[in-house]
Amino acid sequence: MALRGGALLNVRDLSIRFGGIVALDRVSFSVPEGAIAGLIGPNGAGKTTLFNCLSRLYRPSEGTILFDGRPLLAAPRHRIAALGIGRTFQNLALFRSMSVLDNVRIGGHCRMRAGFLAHALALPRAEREEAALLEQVRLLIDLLDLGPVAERPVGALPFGTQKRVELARALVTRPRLLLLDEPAGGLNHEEVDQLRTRIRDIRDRLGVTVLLVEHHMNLVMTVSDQVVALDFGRIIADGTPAEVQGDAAVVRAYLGTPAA
Amino acid sequence: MTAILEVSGLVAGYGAAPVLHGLDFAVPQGGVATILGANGAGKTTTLRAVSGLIRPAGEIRFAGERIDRLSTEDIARRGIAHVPDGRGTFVHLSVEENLRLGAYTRRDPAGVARDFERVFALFPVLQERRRQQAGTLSGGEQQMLAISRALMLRPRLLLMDEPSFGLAPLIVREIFRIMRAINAEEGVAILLVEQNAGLALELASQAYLLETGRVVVAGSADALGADDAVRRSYLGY
Amino acid sequence: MTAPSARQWKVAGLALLLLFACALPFLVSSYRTFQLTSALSYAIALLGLNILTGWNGQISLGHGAFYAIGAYVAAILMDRWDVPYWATIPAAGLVCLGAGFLFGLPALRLEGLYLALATFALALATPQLLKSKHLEQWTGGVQGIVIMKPDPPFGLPLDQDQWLYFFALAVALAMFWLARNLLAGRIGRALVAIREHPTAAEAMGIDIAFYKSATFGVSAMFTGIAGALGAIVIQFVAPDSFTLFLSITLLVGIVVGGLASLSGAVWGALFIQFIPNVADQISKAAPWAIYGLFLIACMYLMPTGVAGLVRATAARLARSPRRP
Amino acid sequence: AAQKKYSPGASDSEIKVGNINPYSGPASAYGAIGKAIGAYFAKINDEGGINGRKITYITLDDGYSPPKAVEQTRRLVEQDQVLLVFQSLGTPSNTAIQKYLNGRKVPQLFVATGATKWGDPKGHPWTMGWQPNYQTEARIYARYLLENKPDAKVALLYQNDDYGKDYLKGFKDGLGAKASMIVAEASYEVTDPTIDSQMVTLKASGADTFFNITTPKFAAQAIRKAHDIDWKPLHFLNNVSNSVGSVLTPAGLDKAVGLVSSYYLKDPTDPQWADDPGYKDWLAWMKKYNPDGNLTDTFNVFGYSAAQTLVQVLKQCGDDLTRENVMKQAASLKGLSQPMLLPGVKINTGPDDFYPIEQMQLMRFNGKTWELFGTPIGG
Amino acid sequence: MEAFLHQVLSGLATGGIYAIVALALVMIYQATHLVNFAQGEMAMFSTYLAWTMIDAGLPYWGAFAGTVALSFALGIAIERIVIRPVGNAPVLAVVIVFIGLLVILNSVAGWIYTYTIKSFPSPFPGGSVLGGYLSRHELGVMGVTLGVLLLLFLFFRFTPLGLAMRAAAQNPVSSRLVGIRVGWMLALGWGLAAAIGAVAGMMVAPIVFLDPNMMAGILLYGFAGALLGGIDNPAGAVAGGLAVGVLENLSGAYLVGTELKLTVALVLIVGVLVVRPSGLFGRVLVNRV
Ligand SMILES: Nc1ncnc2c1ncn2[C@@H]1O[C@H](COP(=O)(O)OP(=O)(O)OP(=O)(O)O)[C@@H](O)[C@H]1O
Ligand SMILES: Nc1ncnc2c1ncn2[C@@H]1O[C@H](COP(=O)(O)OP(=O)(O)OP(=O)(O)O)[C@@H](O)[C@H]1O
Ligand SMILES: [Mg+2]
Ligand SMILES: [Mg+2]
Repeated sequence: MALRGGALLNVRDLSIRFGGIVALDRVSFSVPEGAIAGLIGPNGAGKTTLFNCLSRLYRPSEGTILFDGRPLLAAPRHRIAALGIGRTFQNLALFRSMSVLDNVRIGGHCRMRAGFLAHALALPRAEREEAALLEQVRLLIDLLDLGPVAERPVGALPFGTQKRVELARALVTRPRLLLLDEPAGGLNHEEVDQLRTRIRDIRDRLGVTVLLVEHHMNLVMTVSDQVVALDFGRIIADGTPAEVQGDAAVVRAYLGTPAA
Repeated sequence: MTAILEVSGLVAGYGAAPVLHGLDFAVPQGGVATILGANGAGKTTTLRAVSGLIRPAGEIRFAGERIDRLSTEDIARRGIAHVPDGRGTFVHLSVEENLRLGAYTRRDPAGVARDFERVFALFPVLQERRRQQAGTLSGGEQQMLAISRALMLRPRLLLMDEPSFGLAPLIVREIFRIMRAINAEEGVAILLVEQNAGLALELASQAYLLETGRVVVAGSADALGADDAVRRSYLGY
Repeated sequence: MTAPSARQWKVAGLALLLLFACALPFLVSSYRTFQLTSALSYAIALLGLNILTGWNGQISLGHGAFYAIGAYVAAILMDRWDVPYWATIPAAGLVCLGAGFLFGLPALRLEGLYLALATFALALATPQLLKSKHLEQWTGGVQGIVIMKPDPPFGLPLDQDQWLYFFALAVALAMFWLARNLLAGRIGRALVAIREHPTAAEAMGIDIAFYKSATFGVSAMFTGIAGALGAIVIQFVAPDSFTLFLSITLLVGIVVGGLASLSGAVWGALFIQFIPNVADQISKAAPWAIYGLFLIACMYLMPTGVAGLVRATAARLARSPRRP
Repeated sequence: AAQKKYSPGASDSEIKVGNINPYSGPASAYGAIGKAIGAYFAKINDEGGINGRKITYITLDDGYSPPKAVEQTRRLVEQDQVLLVFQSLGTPSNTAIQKYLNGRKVPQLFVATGATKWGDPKGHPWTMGWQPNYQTEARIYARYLLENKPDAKVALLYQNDDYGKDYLKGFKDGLGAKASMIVAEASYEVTDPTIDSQMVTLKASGADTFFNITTPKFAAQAIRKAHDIDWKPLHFLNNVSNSVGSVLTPAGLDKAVGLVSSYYLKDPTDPQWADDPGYKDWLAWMKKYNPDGNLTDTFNVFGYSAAQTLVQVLKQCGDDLTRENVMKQAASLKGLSQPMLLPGVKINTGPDDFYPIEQMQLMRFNGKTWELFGTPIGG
Repeated sequence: MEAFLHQVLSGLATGGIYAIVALALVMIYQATHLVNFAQGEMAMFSTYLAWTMIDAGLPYWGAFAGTVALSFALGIAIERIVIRPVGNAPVLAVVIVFIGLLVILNSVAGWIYTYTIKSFPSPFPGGSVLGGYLSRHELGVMGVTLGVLLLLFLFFRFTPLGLAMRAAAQNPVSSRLVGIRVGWMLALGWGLAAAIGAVAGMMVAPIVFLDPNMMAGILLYGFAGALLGGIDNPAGAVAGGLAVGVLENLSGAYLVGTELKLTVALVLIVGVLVVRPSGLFGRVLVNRV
């Protein structure tokens, strides 16, 4: 495990409730730069809610989030991507009528500067930016094997393909921290193996820190450097995969004893 | 062995080009069949064709009668419940209303009340959240709701599209236990599409392997489980 | 030598179309020329509304208001300050850009039906404000403002109608060029993204608040420019010219023409300009019943508008010959 | 015989007359006028036409929208090549087309609006009104008030458009120095569902006189509402809405007792004309040529009478059917009386007088019919 | 003070007619998730049918029942014939069909019945109550509105059909999967909305008089009222309708004068909606990711 530097993400005492439901209850943990961290827990434990706090879709009632040492909760939603946090969504959040290519290109939005006027007048500045984006997008599309479907509207593609489009879109934002919400959902064994390689590549080659929510234990335990377990909005374990896998509370709440 | 669902020469798709190119398969009376296949192979499309969400060509027989010309609602009324991919939650209705809709076609209030108890016993979280807007449930909770809604129909045949999707390991095992139970105790037949091929093959008696809209391997679940190619890509050993 | 690419075909087609458009006023009567000029101004207005509704997904039932503001800006400038007619076009555009942006700010919080209501309210309130005694000294109150029709400049051998047609054509070409550029790249993608999935759009770094208001502004600018052009063509503005009906007509135009389609604006303009007259020809007794039937028939036959139908047909034609 | 002279739209066999009317939209009730005119021309044609020429009547819908009016007028003039545009309806629409028609020297004859601006031979020599203008009528009420109730406290309800404002102006001008008699004003929009709130406000002002400047539907509402809230002012009703059949009857005849209004046409629903020959002719015409038309609708009298005036002008033109001569003849109607104009009301025009009808007679409603009182008076 | 009270009362009276129109809009919204812009013209047309029946000599209540039944059938017919073919078209295409329907109904009514206003009888005849500022009819309208509200409330809250109808509007695919006949739900929704619309028309006509344009303004206010109260909440819609009536009166009487009262009322409504984007009593629906 080769960690560079200190904590990229530092969550402190994060709490949020919806009516009577306490979805997150004083959650604290941190993820070092360059790590792949798994986030596990039973259904409804608050994993997606935590992601939603990180991408500022939800406003926590208490607590702080430090990203690269700076308070994240002060930034407006649309700045999150530019700050370096990219994400995918548990139930897909693609722009269904747009092509794969355009979906992925949207990811570049936060890195581009040319505004309404520059585009309306087709200033060279805008055109250069577009050309550069296209180049970057093409690379990622090839990397994720999306070439053959690049021009197809994304809505009609198989689920697994759509997940890859989301991943590509998130990567175009050039994140430092990538939040993946159940990327293995609906993938078969072989596809999960590919995904594992991909996640590693993303960390190793692009230097992206990854926070991974997954119920696919095999994937989580083999790819993560660190695993955090949540239950009823509380952290019940935080450590290496082996430690967490063996943790009694985790076994009781989440893994269960494998069927006889 | 008679089949409750018999499909032959199934061709279906979206728009001009078909996705399925002539499938033949069957679900035995009171049995479990599973369809395996890679991403985009056409598993979901197959289930959609069976429940009439897309118009198929070919022949689909349920309990001996042709249903391939019937509307989805009539197919449901004959006792086929479908847990769709993506869960199909009525996101703006409450959990309880979602469940009540599951029992929409039933006329036995007492039985419905019992089934409410049953699904609440299976998934206590649904009982806690009965008044919550269903769309705000977590992904896994919604999956539980989708399964419960299908059970509320008291089906004779259950079409399950990746029931384990997004569920915690503990719950996945629980779901498979439930499927086994209703299959064994109530004789509900199940057509299962599932990525967790190991579990699926364990539960099913019949298995079909789909590749780009064609059945490439068919046979007993055990035989398929022993097949090398299947093992490598679907079971991982 | 290679066969011409799709792009080259397109350029050639557009050039041919432009040539045809330039020849038109010499081929038809000045009454028809006048109608075509007014259709051009509608096309610009529809383009504006389409940017907002078709691309960005914000439904406006009140774009007649911006059309009215543009028209009044032009009329007041010409009437009060003798500003030359061509200079009123950018002025109307700027005023509407501001008005649209400001309206877009509160409208941000409203979606779907609620936005429809707010824009509806705008369409209703605008004629009332134009009549209001507080503004009467500028707007002429209920009487409206009569303005002069421009003569062709530089001694061009054109009559007034022909000149205005070419003037409108030039403005329209410029506006379509701007719209095409704007929508082709980053901005256009952001607009569609907001329409398709606002949450995801925001997560990708799109500032929804700004984009929605700015789109409102841009859209109002296009429509305002169209209004100014329309006022110059009609030579008269009055509150009664800009009722709710105009706003509804504009909405009809973009849907019949084709949502989120540049050419749809042209189709839509031709529809709203000419179909009421056709309906009137068919039945004097209940012309609007005929018009209504036309509308319904259009939606049956082309639910995605004329542009959608053209696109689908073109796609089919492009596909079929290659099939063995 | 004088040599035949023609402008576009006229020939040995035909005279083309154009018209625009709101057959759709908020003002579609006025569409009845356009249809009545056509029905009258049909009768003239059946009787042999005018000096042997048939009238071809082309009437187009403008939906009460000025831009549409411009388009339709250009079509009439340029495409259909009409000799003249007749009875184009509505102040906004006529304002929109006035410049065009005058520029082209096409008669814009007997426009169907009571705005005051149509009688301006110097500025717009090709435009002429027909009916008494709104200001004239309003001045008649003002004069009546000054003479009979000098200490009145007046409340006004008007439609917020040029029609309403014209009345308002005429009334204030008529009161002159005593305009302070007006203690309350309220307006409404044609899109308003009701004017109940306005009526309550006006009553609360303590006014004892009410000038009701509203179109038929709102007039009926106002009459009923005044009764319902037990407000019994001296109630002036503008003649736009004084039809017994289509306003007072729906409102309730008992609620209309004592209303004061004025008219220059005969109300077809007023029993006092039952045996009048002019009325009987009108009725016969309605039955034969306008069978779908509403017998209680004064618009059918209006269109009939206006068409009669045009027929008179065209007759006078003889074989000189140039646009210049049409205007010349229109401006030389002297003491013309027509069967459905009130007795004593005459049509008079001259080179400097582009207001054909300038007399009206005051009348009071007795629960069954309007009782005329006084003599026809000008503003 | 007295004048103020009277403004409020007459505002409530007018608001009563907005409220009942708002209810018809809520009905169609619940069943289709669309606002039917032709609703007003449908109500107008129904009222003409009632007028024709009464004119032909039918007693009021006979005509009333006949009209409600006929309108229900016509609503179903319109759904089946006009709306069904665009069932899968984009929302705005359906809106255009509504507009087409609107102009057709308006134009045909004008053609058949002319544009001259007609008086329409009230089932609650007689003079005024409450110091003369509310007529018995206006009071009756409120009673009818509350009655319809109660029925709607019970229907949506307690009947499986009501639930199925809401489900069908929200998620047709899942509805089919549980056996709901989605097509019929839509048709039924149209039928019920048309029936309520007919009641609304027959309540409105005695106040504003019957003519083809009678509902144009009212529909707008009804729409505003329904949204102000919350389009998914019948009780909210009624409250919203009443509030719009009062608001409009008060702003006309005390704020800006009659000239701009509509403008001000609308600005206030939109202002409220900006603060409460799902209306005063509407449920805040969350779409989460
Ligand atoms: N907007 C909301 N309104 C109400 N409750 C909510 C909302 N968002 C989340 N919750 C509740 O918070 C809890 C946590 O949900 P969350 O989606 O974070 O779970 P999760 O850990 O991602 O579960 P899963 O593994 O099933 O996706 C759930 O019980 C859910 O019902
Ligand atoms: N709504 C749709 N419109 C057009 N094409 C579709 C649609 N849904 C699926 N397809 C196409 O049909 C094919 C089969 O899809 P299907 O969803 O049946 O696959 P699957 O086997 O269920 O895969 P997954 O594992 O992703 O669920 C895919 O190529 C997909 O692109
Ligand atoms: Mg989750
Ligand atoms: Mg699938």
